[in-house]
Amino acid sequence: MTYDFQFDAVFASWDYLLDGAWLTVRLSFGAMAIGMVVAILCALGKTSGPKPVRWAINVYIEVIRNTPFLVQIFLIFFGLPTVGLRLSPDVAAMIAMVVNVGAYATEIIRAGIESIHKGQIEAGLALGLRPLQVFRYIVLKPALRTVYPALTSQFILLMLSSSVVSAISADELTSVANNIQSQTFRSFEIYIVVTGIYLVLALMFSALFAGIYRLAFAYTVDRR
Amino acid sequence: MSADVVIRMEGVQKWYDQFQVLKDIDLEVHRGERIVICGPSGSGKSTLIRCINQLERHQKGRITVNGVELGPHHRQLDMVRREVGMVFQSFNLFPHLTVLENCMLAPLKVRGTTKAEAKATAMRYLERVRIPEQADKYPGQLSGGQQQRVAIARSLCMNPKVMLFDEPTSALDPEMVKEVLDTMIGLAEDGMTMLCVTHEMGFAKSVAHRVIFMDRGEIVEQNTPEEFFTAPKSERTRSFLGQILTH
Amino acid sequence: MSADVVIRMEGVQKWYDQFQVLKDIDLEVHRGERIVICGPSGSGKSTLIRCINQLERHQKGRITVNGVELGPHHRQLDMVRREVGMVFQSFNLFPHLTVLENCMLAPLKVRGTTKAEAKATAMRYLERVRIPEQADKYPGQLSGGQQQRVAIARSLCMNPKVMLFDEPTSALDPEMVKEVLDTMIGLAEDGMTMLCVTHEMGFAKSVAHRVIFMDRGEIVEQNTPEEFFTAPKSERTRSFLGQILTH
Amino acid sequence: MIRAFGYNEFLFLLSAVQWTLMLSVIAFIGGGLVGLFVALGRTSDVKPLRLLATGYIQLFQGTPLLMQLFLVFFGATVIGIDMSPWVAAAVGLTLNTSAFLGEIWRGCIQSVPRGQWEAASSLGLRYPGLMRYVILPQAVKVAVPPTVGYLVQVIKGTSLAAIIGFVELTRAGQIVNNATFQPFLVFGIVAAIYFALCWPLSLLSQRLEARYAAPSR
Amino acid sequence: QSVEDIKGKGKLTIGMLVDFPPFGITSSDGKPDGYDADVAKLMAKHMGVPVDIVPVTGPNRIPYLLTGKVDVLVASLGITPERAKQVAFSEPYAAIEIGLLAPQKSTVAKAEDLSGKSVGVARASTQDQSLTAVAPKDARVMRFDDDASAVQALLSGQVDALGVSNVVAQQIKTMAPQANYEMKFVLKSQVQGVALRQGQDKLMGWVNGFLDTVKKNGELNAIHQKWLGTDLPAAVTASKS
Ligand SMILES: Nc1ncnc2c1ncn2[C@@H]1O[C@H](COP(=O)(O)OP(=O)(O)OP(=O)(O)O)[C@@H](O)[C@H]1O
Ligand SMILES: Nc1ncnc2c1ncn2[C@@H]1O[C@H](COP(=O)(O)OP(=O)(O)OP(=O)(O)O)[C@@H](O)[C@H]1O
Ligand SMILES: [Mg+2]
Ligand SMILES: [Mg+2]
Repeated sequence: MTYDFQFDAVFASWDYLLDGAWLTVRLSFGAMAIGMVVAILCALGKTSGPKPVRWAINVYIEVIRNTPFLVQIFLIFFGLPTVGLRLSPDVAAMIAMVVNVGAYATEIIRAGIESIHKGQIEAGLALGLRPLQVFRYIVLKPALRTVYPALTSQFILLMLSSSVVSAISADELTSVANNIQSQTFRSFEIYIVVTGIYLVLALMFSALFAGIYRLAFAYTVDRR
Repeated sequence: MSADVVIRMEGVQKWYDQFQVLKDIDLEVHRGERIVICGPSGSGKSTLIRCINQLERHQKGRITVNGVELGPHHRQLDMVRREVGMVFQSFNLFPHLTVLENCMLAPLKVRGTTKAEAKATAMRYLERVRIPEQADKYPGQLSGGQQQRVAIARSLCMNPKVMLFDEPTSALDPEMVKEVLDTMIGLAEDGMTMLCVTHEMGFAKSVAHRVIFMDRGEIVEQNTPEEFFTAPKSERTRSFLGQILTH
Repeated sequence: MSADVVIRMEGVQKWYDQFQVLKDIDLEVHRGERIVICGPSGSGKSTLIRCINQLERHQKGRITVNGVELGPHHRQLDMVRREVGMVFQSFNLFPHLTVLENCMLAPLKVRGTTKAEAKATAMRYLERVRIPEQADKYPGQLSGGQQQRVAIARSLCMNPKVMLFDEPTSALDPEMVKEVLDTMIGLAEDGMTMLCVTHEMGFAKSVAHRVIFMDRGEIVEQNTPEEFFTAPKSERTRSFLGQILTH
Repeated sequence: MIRAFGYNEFLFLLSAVQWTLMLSVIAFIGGGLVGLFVALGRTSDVKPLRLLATGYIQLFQGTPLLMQLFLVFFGATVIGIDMSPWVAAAVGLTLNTSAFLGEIWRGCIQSVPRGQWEAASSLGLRYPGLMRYVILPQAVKVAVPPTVGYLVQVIKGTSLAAIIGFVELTRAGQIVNNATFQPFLVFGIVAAIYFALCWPLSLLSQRLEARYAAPSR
Repeated sequence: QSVEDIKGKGKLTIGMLVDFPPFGITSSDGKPDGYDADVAKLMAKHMGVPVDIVPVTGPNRIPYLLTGKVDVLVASLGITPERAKQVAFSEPYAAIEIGLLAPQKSTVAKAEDLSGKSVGVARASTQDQSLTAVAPKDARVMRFDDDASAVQALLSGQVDALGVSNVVAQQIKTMAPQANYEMKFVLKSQVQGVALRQGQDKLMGWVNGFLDTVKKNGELNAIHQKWLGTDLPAAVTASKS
């Protein structure tokens, strides 16, 4: 063994790491919340909007899903200033994450909407509800319920992918880890600790989502 | 048009692409009348009643409901749907809402009634279908028969002038058929105008004023239940009744 | 144990968690015997017959099939499943295989017969259920009644000693019920040992040696069909028959 | 010292695509093989297997691929195993991809109706035959669209292999950018190349999904 | 590890940056190139073994060395006391001057003036460390993954100033002449050394001997002329111990 572990350097920067983790959490939650709104609107547009809207949403989804997140972030952070919009790294990171997760979540929610039995919509219409009311009161919640697991993993992926925003100097967990290792050079130890923190965050997210599910979606669907 | 005609269909035709599902349908339903529609699978029964509240659009002919004509371009759709209740084979209760919420949704959002009023109405109809005690359960926790009764109550909460039923008992276990039919008989006794697609011939015999037999998109025969079962006019009716009643 | 007892259940009990589905079931089925099981939904009919080929494990009591005991720890499961055919309410044909392949799969992979032999057997039974001409179609291309007949043929290809049926006609459109029942009657006439959960009382009357009525996990009544329908012994049977037969 | 972005730079980016593709193929083959077992474990009746598979998925889906690659590559050396970047990439990408594919395929296996398992076992088929002849053929049909869709993620994910020294497309973009200082041009081209690689797969996946969703009649 | 070990192994494995022009770049045909590459090749030639150049990045170069994936780093690694705790440095083989680059109209003249301003640097670089050491608390040091990103941040106005080497600063001036960037002050004159794992005194002895030779016989100066257009700076030639 040519390597000797020294974790004290890592733990000396513990506060700094926690700051980074906290920014990761804030970015993830913010992007998730706003991304959900974007995704629901886009999914609605994609399933029942007029043709130009559907077309525009498709372009958005395809471009985002088929290019790397890193490039998207670069374009937002370095590109927007050329049109006069100067954003702080945190805000730019948040926007990039919203744009990114919005595209993925749109497709997920669309699948949920399409999984809703036609009879549900017909029953709503037959009761006299307008199409938007049918969507809002009848389709949306069961649709989210069916795709809840997919949404959950998408959000955890979002949290993990937030590490890429270190490229524009937003000081989230990975960025902090890299900063610390550039000062202490104990990169191996730091990566172990940071991996552990990510795992803990992911587990906490899972638990949180499970809790939300139990509160909001745990109605019985099947008697068995 | 006599005052008490609730539904009038004149020369109604409908296609799916090349395939004609309804061929020149003429039908009048009077206030308080109870009509049973039967016929082989694919004959257009569902399509017929779904045209009445325009879940399906027809391409030719006129449909008038409660004096409002459903033309190919219409704004009156909303008006008509409020007045026409529909009960589906597969219940179609909203799984994420409790029984009570299922019943309150449309009065609240469509009629704009107050919450208290909507709740009172809902409870009244849930009592009517004899499951007020299930009000706070979710549909998934009920048996099929109970679900279908909730579906009937939910429609009644909108206080409709006509009720459409599309094979309301055919997705039910045999023991539950009766409880739903009993509810429907109760409705009939109160004078509700009803159009009912069903193969429950006992029900047809006991409550229908008229039985309509459809085949390949046409109304082949219309008759009183007595005549229909004992002396069917057409050959097609006879052979259909033969299949249904033997086993 | 007399030589011709094919299935013997003694004191069989089964729980789902806290809920007891089968309470102390005793039952003997003799070679060539045809038994119909009926009873309200949730009474444990499916569970009972699914215990026989151990799609469900029982927790207490003994089940012996064809002389092989199915204890809580058993290796004889395979032996038993080869000898017991099962037909489900929802057909459960394998959608990715043609009708012929559906019928050949088990003989090839379980019995290890040759391809030619498996094919010959399959065609023989497909003729028996009167759809040899559909052999190369996929299940999705058949009507419900045809699918269920294929399912019966598929079971027969394993040459079972007993056939179990779990509501084989209740997912079918009314016009198709007859063709499946006819197939089953044919089987009965050939002397197949059969256990059949069904509410087709006409079928029970004409082919069953014995009718068993279950309620809440118990066998409430066993009787010949004549006695069962005309003079049911228990109150519960009477009220059940009342529900089923009136409408 | 700054070079203009020229034909050679473009060629350099293009030739980096081969590493991206090679890494993707490795990830996909390794992840597919292991992922199948993860999926089978996850759907197994045997509780310890199920727990093991669940833990595996949790671990590798819950931590960033970047960290996994780093720890595999440098970690092996630390414990005295000499690890070439190729082996490290293969191991790291396999671990990560198999966790995701395992989870995707679990859903596909479970989407095969219960009745199919029951019908097959009442015909006497045992687990291997039942899986091989009845369940998997049906699950595969459901699995193809999301699997092809996930391939897009794999291709983009290989960019993280830069941390253990691979000059694949993204890293090549960074290198060229450092020599030319033309980020919009360079990353625009990088994005376009990724798009050209990924979009056909996305389309294929949607096409397959649509075909699968269509009634089988 | 000794020179004999490396000879026995058959090749000298050297880590270098490929995204740090002009020290480490990638040539048009995709090979590692630049000042460091030439030094590395020269070193292997003197040792008499083939060279195996491994491209590393700023953040991962030290892990590469410490875990034994490379024998030595010729990776523009500035000699700093912090780093000297982790790795062993040879005599310097190159030097750069790190300074603060900002638009001409900016009033920043010393470190304290950075108060409330944002400064971009390449993460884990010498400028990162020296700037972090002197910047006031309320200055925002923004760390990017490489010089190109940091430079882009300056060009797009996302940072007010840039901590950067004189070499890169020169390039920025030629690239964006209209923006009128100028070096406001020098943060540090930084000499760069070949880095080894600690405790390899024999190998270190050989490396230092090699550097001494090539400094004296002009080979190193030729390389410096080729890539930087000037003679070796005094900081490199002078620090003969
Ligand atoms: N959306 C559709 N597109 C194309 N054809 C359709 C569609 N819906 C129904 N059809 C066809 O229209 C015909 C009539 O259908 P309809 O559902 O009205 O029959 P039905 O009498 O209600 O039959 P069932 O007893 O099976 O419910 C059938 O042949 C059916 O295949
Ligand atoms: N997997 C399960 N977990 C828990 N309870 C179950 C499960 N399967 C069945 N049950 C319960 O066991 C009881 C008996 O079920 P079973 O399916 O045997 O009834 P059945 O008589 O066949 O009814 P049906 O006529 O509806 O098919 C029911 O109350 C049912 O809710
Ligand atoms: Mg119908
Ligand atoms: Mg059952």
